[in-house]
Amino acid sequence: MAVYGQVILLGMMLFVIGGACVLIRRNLIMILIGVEIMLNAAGIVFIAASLRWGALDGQAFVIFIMAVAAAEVAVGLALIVYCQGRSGSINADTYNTLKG
Amino acid sequence: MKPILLLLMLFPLLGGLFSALFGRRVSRWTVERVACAGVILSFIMALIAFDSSGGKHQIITFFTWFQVADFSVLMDVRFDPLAAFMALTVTFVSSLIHIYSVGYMKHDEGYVRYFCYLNLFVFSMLVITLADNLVFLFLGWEGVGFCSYGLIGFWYKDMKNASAGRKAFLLTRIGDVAFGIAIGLFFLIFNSLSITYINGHADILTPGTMTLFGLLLLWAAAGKSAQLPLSVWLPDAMAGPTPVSALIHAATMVTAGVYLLMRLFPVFSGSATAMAFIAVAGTLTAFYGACAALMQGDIKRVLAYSTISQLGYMFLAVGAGNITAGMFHLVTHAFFKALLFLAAGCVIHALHEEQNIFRMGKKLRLALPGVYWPFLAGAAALSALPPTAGFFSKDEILISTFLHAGIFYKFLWFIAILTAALTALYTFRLFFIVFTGESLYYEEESEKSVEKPPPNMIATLWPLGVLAIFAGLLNLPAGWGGGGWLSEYFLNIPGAAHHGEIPHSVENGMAIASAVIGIFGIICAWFLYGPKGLLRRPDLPGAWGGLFDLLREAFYLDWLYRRYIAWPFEKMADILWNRVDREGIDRGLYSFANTFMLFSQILREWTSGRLSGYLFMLFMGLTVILCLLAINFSIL
Amino acid sequence: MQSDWIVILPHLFLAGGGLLIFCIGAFWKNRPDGTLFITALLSAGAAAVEALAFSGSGTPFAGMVSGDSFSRFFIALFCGISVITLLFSRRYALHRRFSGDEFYGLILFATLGMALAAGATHWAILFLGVELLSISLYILIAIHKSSQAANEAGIKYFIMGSAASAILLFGIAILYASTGEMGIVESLNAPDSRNPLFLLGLGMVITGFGFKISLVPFHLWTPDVYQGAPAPVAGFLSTGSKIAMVAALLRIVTGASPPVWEVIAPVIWTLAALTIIVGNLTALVQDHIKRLLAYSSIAQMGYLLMALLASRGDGAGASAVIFYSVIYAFMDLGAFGAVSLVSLGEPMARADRDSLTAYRGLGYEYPFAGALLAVSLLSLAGLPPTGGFIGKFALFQAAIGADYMAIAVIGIIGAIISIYYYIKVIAVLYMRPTRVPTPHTFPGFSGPVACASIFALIVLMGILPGSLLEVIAVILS
Amino acid sequence: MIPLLLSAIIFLPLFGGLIVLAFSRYPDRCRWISLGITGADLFLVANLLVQFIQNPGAITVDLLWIETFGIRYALALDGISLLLILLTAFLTLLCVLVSWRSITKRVAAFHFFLLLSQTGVIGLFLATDLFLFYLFWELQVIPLFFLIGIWGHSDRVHAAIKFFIFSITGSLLMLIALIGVVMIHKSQTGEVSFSIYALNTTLLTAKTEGWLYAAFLLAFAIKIPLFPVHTWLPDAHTEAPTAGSVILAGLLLKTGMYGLFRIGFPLFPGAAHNSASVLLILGFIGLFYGAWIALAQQDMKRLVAYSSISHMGLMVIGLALWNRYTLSGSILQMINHGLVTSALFILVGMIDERIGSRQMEKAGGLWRKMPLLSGFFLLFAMASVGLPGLNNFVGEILILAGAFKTRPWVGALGFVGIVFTLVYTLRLIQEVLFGEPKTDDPYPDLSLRETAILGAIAIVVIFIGLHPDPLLNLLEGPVGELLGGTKNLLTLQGY
Repeated sequence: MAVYGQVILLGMMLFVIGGACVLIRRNLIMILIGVEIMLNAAGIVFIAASLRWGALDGQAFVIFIMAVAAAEVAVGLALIVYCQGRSGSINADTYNTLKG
Repeated sequence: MKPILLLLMLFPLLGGLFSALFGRRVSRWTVERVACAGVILSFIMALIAFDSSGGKHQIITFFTWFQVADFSVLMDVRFDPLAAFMALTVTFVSSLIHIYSVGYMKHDEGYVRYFCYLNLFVFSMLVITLADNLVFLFLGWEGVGFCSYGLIGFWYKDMKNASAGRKAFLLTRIGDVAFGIAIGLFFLIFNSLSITYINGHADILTPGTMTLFGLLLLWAAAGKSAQLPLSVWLPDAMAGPTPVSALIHAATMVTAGVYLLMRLFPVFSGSATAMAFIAVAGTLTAFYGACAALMQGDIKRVLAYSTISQLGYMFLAVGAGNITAGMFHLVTHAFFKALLFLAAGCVIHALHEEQNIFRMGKKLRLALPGVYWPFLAGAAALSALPPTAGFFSKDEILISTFLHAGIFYKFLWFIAILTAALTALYTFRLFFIVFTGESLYYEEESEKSVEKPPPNMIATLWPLGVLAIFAGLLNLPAGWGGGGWLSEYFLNIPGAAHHGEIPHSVENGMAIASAVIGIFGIICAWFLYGPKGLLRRPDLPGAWGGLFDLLREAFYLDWLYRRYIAWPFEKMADILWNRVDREGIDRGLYSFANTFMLFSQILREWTSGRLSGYLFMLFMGLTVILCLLAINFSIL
Repeated sequence: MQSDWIVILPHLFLAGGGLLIFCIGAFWKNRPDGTLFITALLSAGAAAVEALAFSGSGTPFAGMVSGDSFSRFFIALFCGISVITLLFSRRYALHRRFSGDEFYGLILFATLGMALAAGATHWAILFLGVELLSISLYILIAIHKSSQAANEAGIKYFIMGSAASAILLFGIAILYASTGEMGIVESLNAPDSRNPLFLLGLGMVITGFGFKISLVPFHLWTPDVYQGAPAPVAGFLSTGSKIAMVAALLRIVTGASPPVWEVIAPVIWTLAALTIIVGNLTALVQDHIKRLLAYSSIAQMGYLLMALLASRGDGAGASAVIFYSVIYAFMDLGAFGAVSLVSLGEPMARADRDSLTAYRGLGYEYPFAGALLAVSLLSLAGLPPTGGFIGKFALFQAAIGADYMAIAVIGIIGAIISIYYYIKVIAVLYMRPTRVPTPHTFPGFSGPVACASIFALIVLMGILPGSLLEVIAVILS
Repeated sequence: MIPLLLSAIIFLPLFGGLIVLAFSRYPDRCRWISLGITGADLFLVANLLVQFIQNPGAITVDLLWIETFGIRYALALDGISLLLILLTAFLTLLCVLVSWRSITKRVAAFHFFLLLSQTGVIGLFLATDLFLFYLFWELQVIPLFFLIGIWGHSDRVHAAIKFFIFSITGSLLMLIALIGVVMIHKSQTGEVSFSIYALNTTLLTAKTEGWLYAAFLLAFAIKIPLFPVHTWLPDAHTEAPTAGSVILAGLLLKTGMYGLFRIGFPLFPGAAHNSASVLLILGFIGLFYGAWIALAQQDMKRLVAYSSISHMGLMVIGLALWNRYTLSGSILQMINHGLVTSALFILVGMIDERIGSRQMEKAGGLWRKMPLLSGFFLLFAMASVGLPGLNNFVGEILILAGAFKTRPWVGALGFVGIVFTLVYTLRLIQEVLFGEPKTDDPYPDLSLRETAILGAIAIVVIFIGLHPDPLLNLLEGPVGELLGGTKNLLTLQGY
């Protein structure tokens, strides 16, 4: 088992942790953080993979991911803040007027 | 020949069409004249055709109606002595009835409809009479049913009349089913629908098939000719105007059944079973009709049951294998029954639509001698008093039955002669109650004066009266010095086999027996129903009341129909509609559709609106997909 | 090198147009009314013309973006979608006061995202395209700030979308880790493709795609978001973003090696069947038109997936998928467009006219928008003489031709179920008594133009689909 | 020239309909234009008839339509199609006349849908490409859905949706089967073709054939309609406007029959052969069940609707027997039933316009007030019960007598059916025409327009009743081909 295997494992664990955070938490901010963790887990896997294949494109991808994540967080936070301002809640499940 | 026959059939049709299309635009006078002219011209054509044919058989095709491969339906006629004779009778009696109708319907608003139907009726009957192709014959056969429907229910404002028409149409159509099946079988077996062809090749039929045909045709004829068990429509058919009753009972409609049997005689004559069935049906009906006629209080119903009874005799004649006798009786019956009905019509007319015989009496005899005498002639003929026409024709039937092989036929003969006595009894019961003694209802006497019917009504009675008495000359037995003209004339009719010499002893004995029996019946009638008769009352007291009701209601046959056929049929319709169609099938389909709605409601809950649930499903879905992949992977 | 730039010229037009709009919005305060709108239209139009007119060769930028006719066709389609969305939203946005630079700019950026996703031959480009599209849509959905529902929809789509993106991304990472290839097709053809790690990645990628095209069981967000989003945006979302993903999926399906396909096919089969059944069934009881359309679009994706199954082989399936995508784009845009047209005059200009009871007799109140809605629905239901009929026919023919009889039967049963809810809406439009009519608002010119062109396209595709089919045959060859 | 004529006949109503839509503000112009269009179409069909008689032989059109799918715009005209499109053109013309006064709302749209349905039905009767057939098959449903749903009576929406769902259920399953056949054909010959002639050479295993045929049969059975998928019909008829009922009874039901013998039997001869008994039983159930239920009706339209089910049952029997006589009879009966039932629906519509109700208990004694209308009523009722001399008789006797050639018991039982028919018809006549009038309101008798409508039908009814030979001659060739075609295939398959 090469190093990359352990790093991938780390990435998976991080992904699971992020996923669990998304699943379990009701707070919008925390869910967002969970998503970020998942994205970063992917980044780690990319790094491990580029380690395995000896190619740089995986690592390059990580930079893209960072940019994307930043954009996403910016938009997301703006949305959440706006919503919180309107309805006074950042509990995900209070947003349930649309259903059925 | 062809144009004559064509005109013979077309005249009434054109008359009917004229009334239908233009009747409302022209004067009443025109409509009446056109209608009468249609039938009278037809009668003249029939005379010419009769004269020029000279007893030969002719088959003339007018044109092809339709044709699919060998299923070819032609509009063609077979003009043979049987048809010629029948056509003469039909047109002659119908002509008189038309003329009579002009007077009878003088004040009725619906005269256009009336004459239209009447003409079409005659046309349809002529089609039955002449047609060679069975489907063409069926055209007339159904046409008669339809016209009778219209005429019986002519005064449609009263639902009872309309229902009577409906009943007639329905019951005759139940008979038509058998006719239809017979047509189908003929087509199957012979690949032809021509009566001539079928009769000519009837020898290829096995006895079993012949029996089948016999029964089918019997059933068909029973519908039209009101034989048991399809007889119930005829008494109700009295709902129509009286000339219509005369037309239906005398010359047209009801004789169609018998005529059909005679026309297709070779098809079943080889089967003793079929013949026996026909004979039995005839005999039973004759007896049944006579019994029922005995207790009726309505002048037309008496005559109606008498018609049923007399038609039974004709069936018996066919069943006994003597269609000449059958035809003979058909013709004489046409004369005297038309006469009786028309006379009854005069009576009814004179008393302002009064049909209850117990409201009549000797005032009628005094006021209407012109009706009284013809009626008496008709009654005598119906009672088969010698030497009226009815005597000879009925006698011939009795002789044939008596001489027919088998003890069974002797038994039928016995019932037939018993019925003859009953016939005389009910006929003269009617005659005595209507024309002698006092009316049972005095209080209304003053209100109703007797109105003299128009002369053209009375006038038509006389020729019929003469014929009722002298038509026997047509086929006077040898013993009476006659040459049996009709028998000679019918010699070549398929199936009308000559019956060999009739022993003189039988002939004479039979004549004496019927004469005695007839006279005996009349004497009984005098004592029971004469001016001072014992039973001259509309009902009977005590224990006899039940019997009286039984006879008056004609053995409750009508009630049985209603109770066991009509009512369940309607009930079943209701059940099928409400229980099966609506609540069963339709609702079943709806509940099937509603299960989808139910699923939909359940699935709707899935979209709960809660983000956590959605996220959960996202990961659930991921898990499921991974599991699926894993399973695939491990299987492959 | 020069041809590389020609290939991405349409993308540049879109990106440039978007940037230009932002600049105008930021710096030209007293611009004439409609400048942004015109700019957006021109950019999208130019991109479409560019995509159709010029043919680049090969795959530029180290094989990351495809310049083949397939992707150019889709670019043109996406530009068409965005043009129609722009036309429908012109008045709508004015009335609801979100007609600023961000709206028009983001539409163009979203279109660019679609173009990238559909044309990507490299996972990175695919991911970037998807993210560009998604992030633009997060904002577009919530752009109507005074609407509570739009906010909620935005939040829901954002949370779900970002989680799904993360899953997709992680899947890509795993795929890369197991195969070492970043090219989409290459990674699915790697010799060592049958190990658990690979399958894990594959599953996650499928999940990511499944979310984006809202397959059951990842469909739950769809009705909520469509209902909350402004109608033109919902139309844009339901057509453009889904078709982009379908196009990408088509590449994956046709590009995957047979052993990989054997593993994927049952999954797609199951998803398709589930999607058809659940989508159609749930739509039955909907009484809000946008939710109904949402479920309908879910079911439509099921049909597309069904034909995707059949798109390996003689090309009948791929052709059917592309053909139906085009038709679907127009009819769904038509339906949502009609909703936006009739919602113009809604009081307060907050929500859309949504409840079915508000559509009673609407066909007479708004003859043209009503007719558009009716025709779109008939087309979605797959009835002649509309393009939807030919499209459905092509889908089923492809499925049956490739021996997927069972799913075809499921599909037909779904179609039968679907008839009910489509017809129900049409009955409401034309056969129920009219409610009190609302005052008409001037619809402008853009809406009717879009209305007429969609109407014409749907009917034309129903009667003479031949030319489009030939074009598709060319791009597939 | 003639091929062009075929297309013109199909699409003239469609274009006419679009023109009518353009005049939606002027109801009267809409009526006149549609009258002109339908009249012109009838004229074209008559023209075609003349040319066809002078120069018999199949007239075909065959153009490539959608190349990718091998779909062709293929039409063929033979005697059967000719008669049916003649009926279609005739009835649509009458529909326009019938609706002259009774349709006052949204007149343009009404005529548009009417004309659209004409295009659909005529196209269906001419198409020989299965795809084209299917296209028209579905196309005819849509206008009728609107006709019922918009211009119908009180419960119209429900009835319209029910009608639509039933129709589409069948046709979508048929679509699957249709594609299935084409694909099997493709796998055998390598060529994609929707032509009926090409497809009926496809070799199918018995099981596949059975399934495919079942799907087709279901679609046709729903249209015909056969028991137990008939329940949409009474509702649709009851709620439809008169013109809708006429289209429905006169034309739409016929398309089911047409599909069955034009496509179902030739394409799947083996399965059709095996299904004959089932069809016979269903036909008989329809015949008796429809007639029986008709007796229990209070609503005149519903009664006539159930009578349609009954009559169609007999036609299906004729079809299932599949011999020269019964087939000719069935096809002729399609025409007859189209005429007579339409006439009855028109009459019920006229009565409804006058007394404001279709309930029999509200009618009664109409003969006295409207003798002309009543005369027509009686005439058509009698035609409906198969009185000889009127058209239905010819068809019925051909079916029933022909039945004896194949299965005598069928013929025998069929004759019993005519009594059932008579029972409810006489009840209808009696309740409506006879008895005392229920009110003293004077009702106007038929106007000139109404007389013309009914008179035109009556003339045809009597003409066919007395001289059906020209029609039967037209049918002779095609019927022979149908029989011969399936016979060959059956021998090929070893039946």
